[in-house]
Amino acid sequence: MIVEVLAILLGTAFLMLALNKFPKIAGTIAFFVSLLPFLAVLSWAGQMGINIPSYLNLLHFESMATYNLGAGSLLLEITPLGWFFLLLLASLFPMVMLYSVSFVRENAGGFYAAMLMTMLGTFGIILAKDMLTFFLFWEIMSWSIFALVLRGHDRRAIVSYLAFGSMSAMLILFGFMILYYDTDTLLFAHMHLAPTRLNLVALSMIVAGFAVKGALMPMHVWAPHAYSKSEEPFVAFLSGGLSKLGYFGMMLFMYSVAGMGLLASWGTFRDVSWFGYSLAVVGAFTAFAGTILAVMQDDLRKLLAYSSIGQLGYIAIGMGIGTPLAITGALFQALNHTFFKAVLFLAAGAVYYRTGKWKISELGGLGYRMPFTFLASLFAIFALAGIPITSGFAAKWLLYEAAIEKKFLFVTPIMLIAGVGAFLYAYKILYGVFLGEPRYDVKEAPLGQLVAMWILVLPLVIFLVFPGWVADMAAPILKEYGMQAIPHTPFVITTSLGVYNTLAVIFGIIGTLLLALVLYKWKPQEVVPHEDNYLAGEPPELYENISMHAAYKYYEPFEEVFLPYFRSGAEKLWEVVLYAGEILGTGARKIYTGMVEDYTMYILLFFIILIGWWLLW
Amino acid sequence: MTLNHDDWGKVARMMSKRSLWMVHFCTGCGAMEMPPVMTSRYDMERFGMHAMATPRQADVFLVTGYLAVKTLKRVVQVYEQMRDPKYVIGFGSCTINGGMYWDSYNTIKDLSKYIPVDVYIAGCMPRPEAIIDSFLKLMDMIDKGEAIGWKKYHKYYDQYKKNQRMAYAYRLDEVEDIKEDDAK
Amino acid sequence: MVDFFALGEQILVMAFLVTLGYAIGMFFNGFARKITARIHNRVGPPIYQGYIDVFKLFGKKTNISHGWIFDLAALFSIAGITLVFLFLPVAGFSMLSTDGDLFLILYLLAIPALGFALGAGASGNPNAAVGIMRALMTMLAYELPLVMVIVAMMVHYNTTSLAGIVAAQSNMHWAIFLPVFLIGAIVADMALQGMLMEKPFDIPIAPHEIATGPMVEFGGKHLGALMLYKMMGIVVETTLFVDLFLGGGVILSVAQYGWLAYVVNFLVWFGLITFVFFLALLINAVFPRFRIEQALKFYWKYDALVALLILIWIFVEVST
Amino acid sequence: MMAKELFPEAQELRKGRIRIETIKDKVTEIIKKLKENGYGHFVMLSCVDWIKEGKFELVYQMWSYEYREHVMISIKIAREGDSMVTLRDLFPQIETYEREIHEMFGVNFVGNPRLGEFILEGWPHMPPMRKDFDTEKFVKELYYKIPEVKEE
Repeated sequence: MIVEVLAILLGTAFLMLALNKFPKIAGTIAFFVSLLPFLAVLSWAGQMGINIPSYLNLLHFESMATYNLGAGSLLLEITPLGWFFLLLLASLFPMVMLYSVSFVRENAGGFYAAMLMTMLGTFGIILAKDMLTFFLFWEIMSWSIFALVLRGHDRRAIVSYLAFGSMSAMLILFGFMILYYDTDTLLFAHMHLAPTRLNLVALSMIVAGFAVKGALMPMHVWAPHAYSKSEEPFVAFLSGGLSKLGYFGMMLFMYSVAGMGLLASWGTFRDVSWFGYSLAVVGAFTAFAGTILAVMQDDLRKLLAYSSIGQLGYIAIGMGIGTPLAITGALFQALNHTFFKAVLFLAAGAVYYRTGKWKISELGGLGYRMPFTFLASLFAIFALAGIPITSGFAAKWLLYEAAIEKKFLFVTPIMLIAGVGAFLYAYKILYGVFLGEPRYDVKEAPLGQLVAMWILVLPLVIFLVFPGWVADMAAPILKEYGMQAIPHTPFVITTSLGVYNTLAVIFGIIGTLLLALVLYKWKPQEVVPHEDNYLAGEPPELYENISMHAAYKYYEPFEEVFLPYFRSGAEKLWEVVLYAGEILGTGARKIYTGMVEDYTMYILLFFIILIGWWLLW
Repeated sequence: MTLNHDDWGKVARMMSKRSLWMVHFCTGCGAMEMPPVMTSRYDMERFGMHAMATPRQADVFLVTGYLAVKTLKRVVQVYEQMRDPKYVIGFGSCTINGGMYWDSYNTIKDLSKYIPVDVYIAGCMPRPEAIIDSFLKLMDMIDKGEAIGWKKYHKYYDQYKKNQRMAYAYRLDEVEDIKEDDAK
Repeated sequence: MVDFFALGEQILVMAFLVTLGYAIGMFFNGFARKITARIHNRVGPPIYQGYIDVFKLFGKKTNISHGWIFDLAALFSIAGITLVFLFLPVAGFSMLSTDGDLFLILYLLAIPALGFALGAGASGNPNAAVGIMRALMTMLAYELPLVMVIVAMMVHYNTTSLAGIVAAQSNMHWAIFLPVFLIGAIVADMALQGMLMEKPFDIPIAPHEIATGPMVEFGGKHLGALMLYKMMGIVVETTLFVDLFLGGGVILSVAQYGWLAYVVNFLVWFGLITFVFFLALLINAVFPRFRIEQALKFYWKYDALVALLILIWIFVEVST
Repeated sequence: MMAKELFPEAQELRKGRIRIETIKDKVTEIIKKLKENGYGHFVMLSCVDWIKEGKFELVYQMWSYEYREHVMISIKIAREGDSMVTLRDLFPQIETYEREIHEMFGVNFVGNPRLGEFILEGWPHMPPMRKDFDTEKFVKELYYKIPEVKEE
């Protein structure tokens, strides 16, 4: 069935192009086709030790497939790691398509075709058994994303995506070539990498290449542009889903392919390889800087983009530390981020769909107009900030525990303060968009968009109640790496340092909320309009043109303090790289003089050196 | 007098009287007399009184001095934003009969025509002792259930509103467009 | 099979302790005003003023709301702060959970704060929005040194559980007796000053600038709920400090002395939190207010620098 | 150059206090000249109602930090049917004074776009600072006639 799914995705993508004139029909078909990968996930759940009712296993997927092309063959197989990431992407994808049906209007066929192609690429990447298949599907995915970024008509986004995407592909390809040179095999399973310096360089290049997709600093430059200038359903999938593929790749090569032997060849620090430690430090820096930058944004999409970069940094921390606890935490964070960031981008899209505004300072008061969108984003924001009313806390807790367990004294405070910083921009979204003065008299978002958002909120609640399920899903992955799963029951996760009991939290919250409700409902109240406001006795209606919404430059003192340190950002760094490249390139161009005699001289020189070398040998 | 005061329980009255939070509307010169009342010389916090920043939080409304018609609009706004039970103290002669502004074309002369006043303090200026005395008087009235200005405001709302509109319009016959405005 | 009798007993104990917590919080309100008044050479209100104020606010005849989001403020702030109190080890006695994880407590503290912010924002008053901005920035400011000290303590005691930290300090091995955590206690006390929103860090509620900031639109029962939240917040935050540095006030072991130990420990705990709060009041009474960026610079430059020394100290201790 | 040298017709009331009586067409020119010659501070514009003459007197007051000298430029315009040109192009703060005088005396300043409701809100009567406006009568007919709230 695997190859059939790939074929159906490809076929539907072409069909979409034909249905360009009928966006609704195209969207509906695309939605139903997009459910296929999710059926595959359900079908494979049994093999991963997850028991699901048999009626959910609609299509029986085989666990591996080989598809012979003329020159070679595609080798596909599902692994526990792949299954986990496919679960995230395949459950996000149908919801994004459902949302798109009411959102995408212009040239919809192209949109759906490209989206289906990204899913095709994703499906292949996750199932790939060898490097060639992996790279083939990686490129399919990358170029489909490029097609979707092109639809934003923003030069900066397109150019930066193209540059960084190519760089990423080059780095990955060079890494693959070095690995192939060393091991003489393309199959991941047959590669037993010796702890040599060359292999470590190759691994670094591959990880750097994946870091581009995972938007780790300083490889993140493309992300804020691409995230903020494309259509929302796609951005939700890009930020929530596709960015995880970078971390999937990192995890695959760092732990499945390379293993601790190679990682530790550079040395270890408290049983954590320096390689992993550096990744954790980069991750912590990304988490911190992304958060600070997010606080300063006024464009809703840019804010979410930087927040996404910051939250993805946590995954890198977990992968860098590499203990069972940390890997579970990283996977949990990946899961949470997939859903809450998708919900936030979709909610932002719904707000745009109704108001046509992106700037936070121009929005406001939509909480009463779009209550369901507001509540969905409220849940997502709770998850983002790590408030223990959603699953967001458990992931952060696991990562903090992992860091403290390894006695990381300097990384942990940075992680924690980035977590606090998240409250700042979370409130900026809440206040700027949903609270305060109502400025637009709009309707609630269309039903399709609401359903998509609310289904994506569900996992955040489910994994609040059952954080142990993520540990269950992580167990086969850890087993593959020769690690013990962390001790857990569905409700309680135990580490060497502490215990997280979700039942105590849930019952505590329910109990105290009931208590507060009793206290609160005791006295009657009347509801007054928003205009009935204390402004030193001044009735606001006298000033019709003055907005009482204080969201413009909301964190101005914050910006005053931090902006000097963040002004010369990553783009400056890349400008330096560009400048160096230009100098080198100009130097190299001098060789190409365009004169035939010069070229003859070069050839002659080449042969003289060759002969000289042969003689000296 | 048909207003009964039994629904406002005795315990609640005791609490209410010992915790009077005050918002002061200081347009006039009377504001100058407040610092000694608050600080260590007279220390009104002895009685649980506290100056509050917004009318939503306050129980007592202290109007210090003259009110122009323009400020009367704000005073009414503030008074209506306060939550029941609420009390008003008229401070100084200006709130009683206009004081030295008795013939000014733009200041209202008698505050109690526009909002119900529970306690007046006469004088120009009243000394801090007089202010403290008025607070004690108000507490006594609350205890006995006599400070019922807020109930009067609810009961005779039409009359108060009519008077306010007359002042806003600077004429006794109410202007049509204000009526329409009110209907909205 | 659930033991309903034990469960009922536990709920009764929790209800009693929560009531006690609120009672102490209300007492602290009057206590604070009395102490401040005495420093100002005033008589001050009676020491039970806090109770009167809260009862009066809940006794208001009419209450206004700006809609259901506004109402969330009162609900979340009361529920959240009670929850934090239930998770804290009080005098070495954990109510809801014996684990009392410190990260959990730090994040649970955000529930009432965010709920409060939600309500304040929903009121639509610009002063409230500015106040919340200041509150969040103060939080960002004081969290850095606090978190650095807490991480140092977690690594030192090799546990992330607050109950574990309290247990490690039993038999009078209080953290404050170690030189490194004496410095840590001073750093954390500065952070506590911001946490309690006392001067010089009462930037969020600056009544003379932004009309009590977030609370500007709250009156009647809503304000009563917020006052309860603030009062319980004082108890929670000082207890957190006492748990971290002063062994949670545990001086007698329960295993040895039984009921007597509970009584004595609770009295000692009460004495210690009163003392910690008293210190904060002394600073509060004589200082003016910082501007927000001054507060940020104070915490991130000076307080965090000292906290960094503590981290380095612990790093050396762990590495050797 | 000091005001006395610029305008010989000016009379010196006492040291540092100069009064220039002129006609309304010359005011712009005089103030412009004074501004160029060190009288950089426009203090205020005031109005006096000379009801028996049937004239409004407008007094423009200027101050020089250089010479420490106060110059008053006084003009008279008819109470009814006359107007004055605005000087807001020379000193922007004049606009506010003109608005006030327009509201309180009803003097029309040609060219000032913001003449309208300023301090009084919804004032329906004759401008209240005019001398023919009987304040006492007005107060007695309005404020003292607003009825007390009758309690049943």
